[in-house]
Amino acid sequence: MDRVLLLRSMMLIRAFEAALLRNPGHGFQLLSSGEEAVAVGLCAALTADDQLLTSGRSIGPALARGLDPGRVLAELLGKSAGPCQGKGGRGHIAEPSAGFFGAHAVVGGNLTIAAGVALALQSLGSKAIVACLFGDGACGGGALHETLNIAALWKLPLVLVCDNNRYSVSTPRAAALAPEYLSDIAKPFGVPGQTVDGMDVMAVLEAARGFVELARSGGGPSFLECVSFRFSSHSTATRDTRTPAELDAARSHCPIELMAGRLAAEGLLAPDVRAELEHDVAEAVSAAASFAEASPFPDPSEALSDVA
Amino acid sequence: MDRVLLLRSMMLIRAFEAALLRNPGHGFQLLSSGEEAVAVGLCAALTADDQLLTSGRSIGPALARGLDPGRVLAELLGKSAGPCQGKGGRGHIAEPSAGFFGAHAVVGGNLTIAAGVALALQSLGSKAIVACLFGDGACGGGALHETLNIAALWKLPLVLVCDNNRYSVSTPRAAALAPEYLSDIAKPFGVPGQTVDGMDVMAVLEAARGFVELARSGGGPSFLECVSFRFSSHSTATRDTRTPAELDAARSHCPIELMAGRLAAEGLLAPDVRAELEHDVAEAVSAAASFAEASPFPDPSEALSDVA
Amino acid sequence: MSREPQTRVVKLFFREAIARALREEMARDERIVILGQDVGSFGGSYKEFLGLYKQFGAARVRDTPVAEASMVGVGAGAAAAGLRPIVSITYMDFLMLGLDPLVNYAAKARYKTGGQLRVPLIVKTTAGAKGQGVAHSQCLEAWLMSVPGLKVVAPSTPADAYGLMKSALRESGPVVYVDHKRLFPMAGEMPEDEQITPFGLAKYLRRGADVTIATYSHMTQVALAAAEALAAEGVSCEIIDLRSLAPLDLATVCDSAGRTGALLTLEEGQIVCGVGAEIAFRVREKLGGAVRIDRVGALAAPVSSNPVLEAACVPDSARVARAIRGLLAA
Amino acid sequence: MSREPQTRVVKLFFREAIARALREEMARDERIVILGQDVGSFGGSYKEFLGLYKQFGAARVRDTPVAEASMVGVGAGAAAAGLRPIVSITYMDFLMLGLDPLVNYAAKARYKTGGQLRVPLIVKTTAGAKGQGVAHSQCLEAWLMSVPGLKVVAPSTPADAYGLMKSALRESGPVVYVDHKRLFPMAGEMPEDEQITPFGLAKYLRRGADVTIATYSHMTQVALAAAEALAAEGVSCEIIDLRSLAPLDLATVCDSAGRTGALLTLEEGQIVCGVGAEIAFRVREKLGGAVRIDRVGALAAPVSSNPVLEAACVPDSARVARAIRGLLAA
Ligand SMILES: Cc1ncc(C[n+]2csc(CCOP(=O)(O)OP(=O)(O)O)c2C)c(N)n1
Ligand SMILES: Cc1ncc(C[n+]2csc(CCOP(=O)(O)OP(=O)(O)O)c2C)c(N)n1
Ligand SMILES: [Mg+2]
Ligand SMILES: [Mg+2]
Repeated sequence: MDRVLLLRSMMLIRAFEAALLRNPGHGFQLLSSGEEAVAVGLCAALTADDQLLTSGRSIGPALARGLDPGRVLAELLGKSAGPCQGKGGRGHIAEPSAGFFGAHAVVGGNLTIAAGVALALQSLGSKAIVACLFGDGACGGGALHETLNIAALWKLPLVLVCDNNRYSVSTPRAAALAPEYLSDIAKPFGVPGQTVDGMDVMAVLEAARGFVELARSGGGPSFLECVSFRFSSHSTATRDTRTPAELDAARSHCPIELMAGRLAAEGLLAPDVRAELEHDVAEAVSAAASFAEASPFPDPSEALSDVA
Repeated sequence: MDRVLLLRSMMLIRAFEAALLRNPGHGFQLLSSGEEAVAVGLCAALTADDQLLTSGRSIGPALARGLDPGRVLAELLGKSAGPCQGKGGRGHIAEPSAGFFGAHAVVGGNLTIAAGVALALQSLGSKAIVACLFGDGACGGGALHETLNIAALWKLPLVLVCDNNRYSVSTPRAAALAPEYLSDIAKPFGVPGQTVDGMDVMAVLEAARGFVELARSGGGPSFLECVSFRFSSHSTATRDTRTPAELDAARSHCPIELMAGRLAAEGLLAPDVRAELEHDVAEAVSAAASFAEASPFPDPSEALSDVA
Repeated sequence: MSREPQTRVVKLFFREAIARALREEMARDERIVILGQDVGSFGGSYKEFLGLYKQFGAARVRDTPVAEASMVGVGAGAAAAGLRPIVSITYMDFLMLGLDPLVNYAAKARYKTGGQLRVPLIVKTTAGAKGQGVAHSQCLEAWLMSVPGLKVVAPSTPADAYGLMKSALRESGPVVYVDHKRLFPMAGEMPEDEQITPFGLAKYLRRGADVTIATYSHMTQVALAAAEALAAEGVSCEIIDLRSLAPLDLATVCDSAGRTGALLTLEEGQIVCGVGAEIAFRVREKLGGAVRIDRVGALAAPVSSNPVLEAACVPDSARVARAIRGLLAA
Repeated sequence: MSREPQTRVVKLFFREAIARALREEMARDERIVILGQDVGSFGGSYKEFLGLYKQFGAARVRDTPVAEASMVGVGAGAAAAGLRPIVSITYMDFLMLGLDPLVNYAAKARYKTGGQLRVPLIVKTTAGAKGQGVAHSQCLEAWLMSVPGLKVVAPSTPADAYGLMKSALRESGPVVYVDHKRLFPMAGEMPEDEQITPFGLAKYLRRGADVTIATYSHMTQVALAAAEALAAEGVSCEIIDLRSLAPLDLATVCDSAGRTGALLTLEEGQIVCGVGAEIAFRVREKLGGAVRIDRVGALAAPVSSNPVLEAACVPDSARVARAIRGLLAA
């Protein structure tokens, strides 16, 4: 694993979302800046055949999974060149053939679907496993319980990854969730649970690797909680309720700066390399924008295709 | 607490259900013989103002809560003299004014309702608490998770009591539920959980008392698992799949005989007292039968009353 | 003179017809799995899965917890990823617990992924009233009919239970297959050879000249009884078993109603925004005001387990006959 | 000459009208509590709860986890036990998660207990398409209308949002109150004094002679735009805002349709087994074949967040005008 590539992947997400944010014509979006380490660390633990399912906050995970930024942007803008031909749009982007089974914007709604995908892979004799990424918000819902129970009983190859950014819209996690550690929820089912620093891509990767390996070797499901922080508001259309002090404090723990600092300290990231990466991702983002903008909107008649 | 009364209460349930079983004209019923200690132990820990909610397997709990056997029977038979005027019928009997908020035949469906009742009592400044009785089957469903979380957050005066009779219809608990102890499910939420021998009415009572006291004093919810055994098949219309050996072994741990033996050993239950109790409950059951049979069926026009 | 091939006929109970379809299809297609409460060695609440566990094993016939929401979700996910799951929801009332994965995911996955995913999920459930009370008696077919991307079928005979289940197992998208509690004791004949019932094709159960009854599932029996009673009065009823609600065979209903000039829709569930309301609208759209139309369904009330109240709530042949007399007198 | 009392008028945004109703009723009735995601200090996704948390405190305005199933259940239980809970389900699509407690318990508790319990629960939710995609855009009013024991209302103006919410808070049984995402930016006048909108009473939004449009919620705006366009062609539309779907004010619809001789039902959701199908049936039952009827609703497809596809799916004024031209030409 080239750790500089992990850094680059996080930087790409950050730059991609920043560009999106600067272009309000694109409509509201669910950004994940601040949470890049969770997506990137998890995806680095997956192989090409594995499948990833996510919540509606899916830009970072889609890019981290290696989807083409231009096609991702096209989908977010509702353009035909998106993998879903612009029909899924924000919150529902998917490219199963690329190992991104898809986003689903019903909070907690991806959990049981992910268990089903895992059951299919298991039944079909595949070596692939399923990772399911969801927010702390999903931990108050019953789908998590039902999924943990059935995944444990059937030893499904499923890694449940909670990106605990400590908020569900405006509601602090402590006001919505009684458990001290969300990963504790897995324990009664005999499912291993672990809580890691979600701002540290290496911590996420290491823990994810262990659980992915467990799932792949027939050891069944696991629950990885990554404690992170969302730098922007819930969506670009939602007012933020957090204090500037809280935001400042959190932003000082940037996953990108943490990783960059670490690599620099180890002599693996000379200043010009960092600058080159910045340039690199900026290019990628602007190429994505050109690609997406050049793509047409679907024809209105598409409203009736692929329904049944 | 007069322990002989606990015995009598269990004997009444047994005799009541046996009479029901001997009368197939009454249609299918959900019997609880073998599980009397759970209902009786729990109800002995409640005061008159408390509310009890149950699953569809509600005959034992309704009688243990002190509902009039004649009216209970009338309800089970669909007669107008039932507390629900025969409209609820089996699986839905209720008499909130008597502290029996009601049965609900959707597995797990009573959990969130019970939390709501607890919220109302708490909000209205009542000292009463809510007990919710459900089967092991309900522990695979998400309602339990959501209820535990919200009850813990809001410190609801709610005692969750799982009558774990080890089966959901034909499905053994081990095939449907991953946790080693069902009461463990409460732990991540910081909710105290305990597993007791559900065939021992004193063990149930003692544990229930503690949790009821906790709820009443503002300490919030708790989870009591009572391991029991259902002596008859799932319903009088369902074939039994358990082996005769399993049934025999289980029936040798009869909650009534256990309690009777204990009282006798302590010199509190002379043979004639036991006989008197038998006679007593037989009288009560036959009085109930006369009462219920004398009650008319509702008029067909009742089908449209109390709808909205 | 060429010899006519003999069609051998077998007589099966409803549950046997379902099991036969599943057995044949599971042998043909390894991707078919069954998920549900007590579907394993117990064989299902109505024994409709009997024998399958023994034949195909615990990996393909899976007992599940009482967790309808996740079972529909797991089925949907598994279907999207290459299996053909049949999820058994014992009673249709509990399908409410699984509507989010069914409607918000399974029915929309193909559309929202621009055709990348298909969800060949079958939800098999049982509707209708038979003494089980307010939360075990409902008929929600009309809700499901309204969901783009979902198909809905409901047989009234063992032959169609067999034939529709076989069709369902070859669909590329989600299907809700609806049995009825009161149909399980029924036996019926069908060819020994495979005979598939296509979706979207209604069937004449009885020919008649004066009035068309469009119905499905157990209400076909009620319609037949009403037709008998009316025949004694000289009223000749034509009965159509819709079999498939989505897609709906409007052409057959229109053909018949166009001939008889009168249409009664009959369903066991609520009539408000019901199957009958939809059929009435579409028949009028085709045939104009010439056809008299009425609808019969449950009273606007919950269905009690109480024998008197259940009978009062759900349509019976007397109510159907009354409605037809009213319609013909209008 | 006696002096007329002056009715003072205030102008409020939709969200302010809702908050006003809640504020007044919560001050009047201590049993009213609000449960929902981000309803507390955040004030709700559309700021429709703004200020209530501050005024009434965290015990009466409760933020909840993302757990719609239990929130409806908790609300139902609390209502049955003496509170008057308003459960906010941000988007109607997620009400699917709570249908079991709503339909199987809340709507049936009064009946099944023989009148011992009442469940004065209000589920407040938001329907309709506004760029949020397949799982955030649905309109499920027709499903709910069909449930005995449930009432369903959907305002189209701030005055009715205020008035219907006040009525809802005085009901003795469960009510689903449905807002629409596109109505929140709307401001409107209402009397400064309390004015309650009774359930089951439709309202004329526009008088006309040639055709009746029966609609509700945001589709009233679409109807008004279509009426403007048609007026230029000399077609005079009468528009009825149903306001309440259960109970339904059939009398007003029949009065109007009887006069104009043509009825268009307009809903944003699916037309199959929809609100329009129900209204059409009942109007024909009353008025016979003389009235021409058509219905307009969404295309039979999911609603994409895609701007082109959303616009193509959901009715707009051009589609409504086209349908009316077709109806009048028939
Ligand atoms: C079932 C459901 N309820 C409510 C919503 C509205 N909603 C969208 S995102 C969100 C917050 C979820 O919080 P979390 O799971 O922590 O994810 P985050 O937004 O923090 O990434 C909510 C409540 C939804 N999409 N689905
Ligand atoms: C949501 C739901 N699913 C399925 C059923 C059918 N059902 C009725 S009782 C029962 C068994 C429940 O087992 P358990 O909770 O252990 O209770 P027990 O019957 O053992 O008392 C089932 C599956 C139901 N009533 N509700
Ligand atoms: Mg979060
Ligand atoms: Mg059990």
